[in-house]
Amino acid sequence: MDKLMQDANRFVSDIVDGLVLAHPNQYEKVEGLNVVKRKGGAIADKVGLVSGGGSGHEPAHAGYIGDGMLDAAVCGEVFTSPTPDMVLEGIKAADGGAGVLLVVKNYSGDVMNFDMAKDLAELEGIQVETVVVNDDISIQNEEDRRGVAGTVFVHKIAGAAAASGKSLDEVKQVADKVISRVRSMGMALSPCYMPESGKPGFELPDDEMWIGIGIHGEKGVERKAVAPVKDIAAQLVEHLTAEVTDKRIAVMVNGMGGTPVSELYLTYKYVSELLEQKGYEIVRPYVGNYMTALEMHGFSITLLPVDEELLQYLDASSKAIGFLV
Amino acid sequence: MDKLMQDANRFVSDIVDGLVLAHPNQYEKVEGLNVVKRKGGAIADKVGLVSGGGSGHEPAHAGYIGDGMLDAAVCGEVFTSPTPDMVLEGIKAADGGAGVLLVVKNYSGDVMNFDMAKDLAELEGIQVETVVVNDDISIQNEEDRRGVAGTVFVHKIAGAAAASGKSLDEVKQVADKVISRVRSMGMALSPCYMPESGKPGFELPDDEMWIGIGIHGEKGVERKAVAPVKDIAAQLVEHLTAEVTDKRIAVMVNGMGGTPVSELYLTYKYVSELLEQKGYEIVRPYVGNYMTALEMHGFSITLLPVDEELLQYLDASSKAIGFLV
Amino acid sequence: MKLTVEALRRALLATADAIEQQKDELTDLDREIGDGDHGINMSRGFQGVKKELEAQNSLTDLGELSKLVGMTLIKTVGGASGPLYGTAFVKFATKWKDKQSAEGEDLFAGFKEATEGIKSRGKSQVGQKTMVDIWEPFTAALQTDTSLEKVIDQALADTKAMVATKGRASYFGEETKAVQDPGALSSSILLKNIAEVLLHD
Amino acid sequence: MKLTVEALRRALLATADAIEQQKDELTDLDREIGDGDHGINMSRGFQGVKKELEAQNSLTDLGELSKLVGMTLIKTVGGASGPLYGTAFVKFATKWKDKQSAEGEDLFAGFKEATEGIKSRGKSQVGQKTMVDIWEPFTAALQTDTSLEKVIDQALADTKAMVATKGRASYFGEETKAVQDPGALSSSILLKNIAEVLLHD
Ligand SMILES: Nc1ncnc2c1ncn2[C@@H]1O[C@H](COP(=O)(O)OP(=O)(O)O)[C@@H](O)[C@H]1O
Ligand SMILES: Nc1ncnc2c1ncn2[C@@H]1O[C@H](COP(=O)(O)OP(=O)(O)O)[C@@H](O)[C@H]1O
Ligand SMILES: [Mg+2]
Ligand SMILES: [Mg+2]
Ligand SMILES: [Mg+2]
Ligand SMILES: [Mg+2]
Repeated sequence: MDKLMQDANRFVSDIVDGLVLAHPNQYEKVEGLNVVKRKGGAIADKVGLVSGGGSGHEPAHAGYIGDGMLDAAVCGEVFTSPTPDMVLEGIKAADGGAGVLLVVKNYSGDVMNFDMAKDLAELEGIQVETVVVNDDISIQNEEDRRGVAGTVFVHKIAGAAAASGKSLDEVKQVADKVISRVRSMGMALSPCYMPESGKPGFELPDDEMWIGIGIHGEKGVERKAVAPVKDIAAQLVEHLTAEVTDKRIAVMVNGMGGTPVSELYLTYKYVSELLEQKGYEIVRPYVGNYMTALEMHGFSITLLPVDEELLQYLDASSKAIGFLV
Repeated sequence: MDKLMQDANRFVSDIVDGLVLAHPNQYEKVEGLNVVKRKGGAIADKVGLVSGGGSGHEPAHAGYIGDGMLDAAVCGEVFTSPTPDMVLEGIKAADGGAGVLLVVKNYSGDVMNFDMAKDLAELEGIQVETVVVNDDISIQNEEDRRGVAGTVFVHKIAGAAAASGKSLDEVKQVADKVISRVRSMGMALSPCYMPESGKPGFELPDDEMWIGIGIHGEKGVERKAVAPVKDIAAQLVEHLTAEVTDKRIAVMVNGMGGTPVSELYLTYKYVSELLEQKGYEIVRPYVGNYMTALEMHGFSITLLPVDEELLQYLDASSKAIGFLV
Repeated sequence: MKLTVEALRRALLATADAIEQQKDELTDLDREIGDGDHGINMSRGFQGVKKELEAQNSLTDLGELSKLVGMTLIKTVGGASGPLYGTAFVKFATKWKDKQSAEGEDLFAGFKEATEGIKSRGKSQVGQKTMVDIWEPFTAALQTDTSLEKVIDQALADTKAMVATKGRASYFGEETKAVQDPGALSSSILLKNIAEVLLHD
Repeated sequence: MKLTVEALRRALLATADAIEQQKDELTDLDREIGDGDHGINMSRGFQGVKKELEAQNSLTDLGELSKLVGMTLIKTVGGASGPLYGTAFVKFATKWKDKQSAEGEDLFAGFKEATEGIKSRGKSQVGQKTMVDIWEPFTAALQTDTSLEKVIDQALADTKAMVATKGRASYFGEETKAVQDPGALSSSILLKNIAEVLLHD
């Protein structure tokens, strides 16, 4: 395992501390917890936006805090949903009186812990709504579909809607609109290693890859020989375009954490070619490491059909360090 | 070798194409060459800023093109200085009539090719000045010191000076001021692989690391057992603070390409602690993959003592995708 | 069969030690059909429980003890298993409130409530290859004469052969047939330790 | 010893093939004490030269031929070796302008100018473990009776034993003693092929 770290038991808090130290004017930690909030706290009368989940997805989720995106992020242990008491602190930090929207990815653990936190917050008189992102089409059964990189679009768009003064219902509505449209699929050339056990999520010979991975280091749904990137992209694009039929789209080519941006741009070249050949019009391309799985080497493609409303929110200013606009 | 690529012979042009396709409003390619320029070309009466060198350092150098930073970037083959004819095209693309500053890193190849291009450009009546960055203190002999991540600060500050209307001489002067102050040192946990040969720059057991690496996949100056990141950082900081004695500094913790930002933030925590213990005041922290060596896993630390002039230029607006301010 | 405060405490401490011993095994199973953290999560949780039990050794109420354990698990484990185990113990607490010990119908009612709590929290049912497939037969066996240990072993074997349709393991479909569910294994550890004190005290 | 246009062309084509054959060796040496691209760079350059030579086979002037080769190398190789080899050939061209062939003092003058060109372009001198350590003794030997091939072999051996103080290899200090300089090896390939046509025509 090649990892820059100090102590596996402090892995997550060290990351959170470093992030806050590196952006002292933007981020603040909730005392004693791996919960990050915007410096200065909630904005009065703005709908608060809280996301979170297990750690290891950096810059998600704390890196999406900032004017125009999230208000707080709750950082669980690596690939482990945070506990309800932590989520509750995130909700409190984000609440400016207009209610709080929780952006949850569709994992049993996240759904349960955020639900329990919602109950606790409501006991304290905070209005809370939840949306559950499930953009990963590698899973056949829709109910089991994981939330992956598409979550970043939900953050951005719901964040912009909240910043523009929309009500909790309206923000939830536009988040759900994104969720209903956005689809992703990913692949990995190499695994990531859990900091505590030092073990890889899977063993994979150098000349093989996994198609249909999630963001928790788990293996994918199809293992095959490594191929030129255009062939890989074509397979993912084939699956994605079977579900996304609207032709005017935003595209994200997302790195899994250990993928250099050079390879992501190279990959984007072929992804965009393939999509354009199929008649898609890419109106907003995004290339970078947005929703990662520790140091995993690989990428995912996310397609989001857009209309004027979504475009306007995508283009709205954002000061989040992971998604500066 | 785990690499997302299509064809080793087109590796660089595929990256450049992808970058331009992903930022169509910002970048343009010089027809037929791996030379990138700002969309719409040079800005009249502004000093043009050109950087470049071998590829494999993404987002350097093309990712630093944009209002407030570079005007053109010349992308050689992987770790191979571009040829003079290419550099000449970069100079032409950047020249708005106020002359062009070349930001060159101190490698025999870069220095020679950029020099030859300067001669060619002067034949065409373009005023050209050159600065040579040599911030890597792992090399004892000052004359041989490599240009590494400190180059990004040169781009940013000279770019802001040029954008503010300074003359070629003035821009060169502030670039030289940065060069005289900035110092860097790096380390690697794992090598990078040349796309064509498929071979790593060095072999390194999982439990060892190289201290004092450059940005071309070459081994460092000291090989030792992997240690907790604080110990590694302490060694680099020790060397750096021996040379940088001014206490008010900008700090960059730079990833080598395959380092996830999680580990970079974690590293920054210890770097900043160590520096503060030594009485340094970090007034501007930068954490990210700025000057990379393909998919190498590791990091470098750069220290830049700042004054009001440099701070003002660091904080000036930049639209470059690799350094948005 | 009678569960006293002291016996439950002893079973929990034994579970904490057993989890430490089988931590890697739990994690490795989760690497196969999950995300490789179950041993780490359970260890964090039960070490937390152990610490709480050692700090508060004057509890005499089965309800208070269960609530303390439940809240500790909810606050330390995270993931899917945290809310599930946490809910189970909170449900014990609702049934065993103000009781020094539980036996017969009381004992059964606690486990029934816990198992239902897990199912409703996880929106899951028997046959999906989860911890439910251990809790449900164990609870049923409390009302029969069967050996609790045998029931757990049989349930574990049955669970292993299932195809996962709930939680992260469901992503791997048919492949999961060859691998034990980590949450089933950790549940068997806990329930065997409880069975031990029920049977041998 | 006389260098004709046809002979130089033949030597260059032979060099292009030899570089292909030793490409990996050149790259591997550069991995040891450089950045692992010298074989790749030289291959790109000499394949470019080959293509140009095949496209323009009516050149009858040694100066024109040298200039074409020099410009091709400058435009295709990049790195440190591109400007250095390119400069060498451009310098040949200045001395062999309008000549169909070169021998004696003319031949020597061309190599002298090329070697000086490399040194001044690279701000380097003999003893720094670079290609200069092949070019310089080779050029000197043109004025003596020594076997050119032996001189090259000896120069290669001498170069290997040096500590690098110029170019990327200089980063590795003492360690470079054990490894041949890649640019010295590629220079020996080129100059041996030129020696071959000088000696055996
Ligand atoms: N919805 C559910 N209902 C019942 N049990 C579940 C459910 N989801 C997960 N589990 C159990 O939790 C275990 C995984 O726990 P753990 O690895 O700690 O959490 P996570 O899956 O979030 O990483 C599984 O082996 C399974 O037994
Ligand atoms: N300043 C210099 N003077 C003379 N020769 C040099 C100089 N710098 C490098 N070389 C030669 O160039 C070779 C390296 O070429 P190459 O690997 O193609 O370029 P780069 O070093 O830019 O990667 C070295 O082995 C050495 O012989
Ligand atoms: Mg987990
Ligand atoms: Mg090179
Ligand atoms: Mg798990
Ligand atoms: Mg080289």
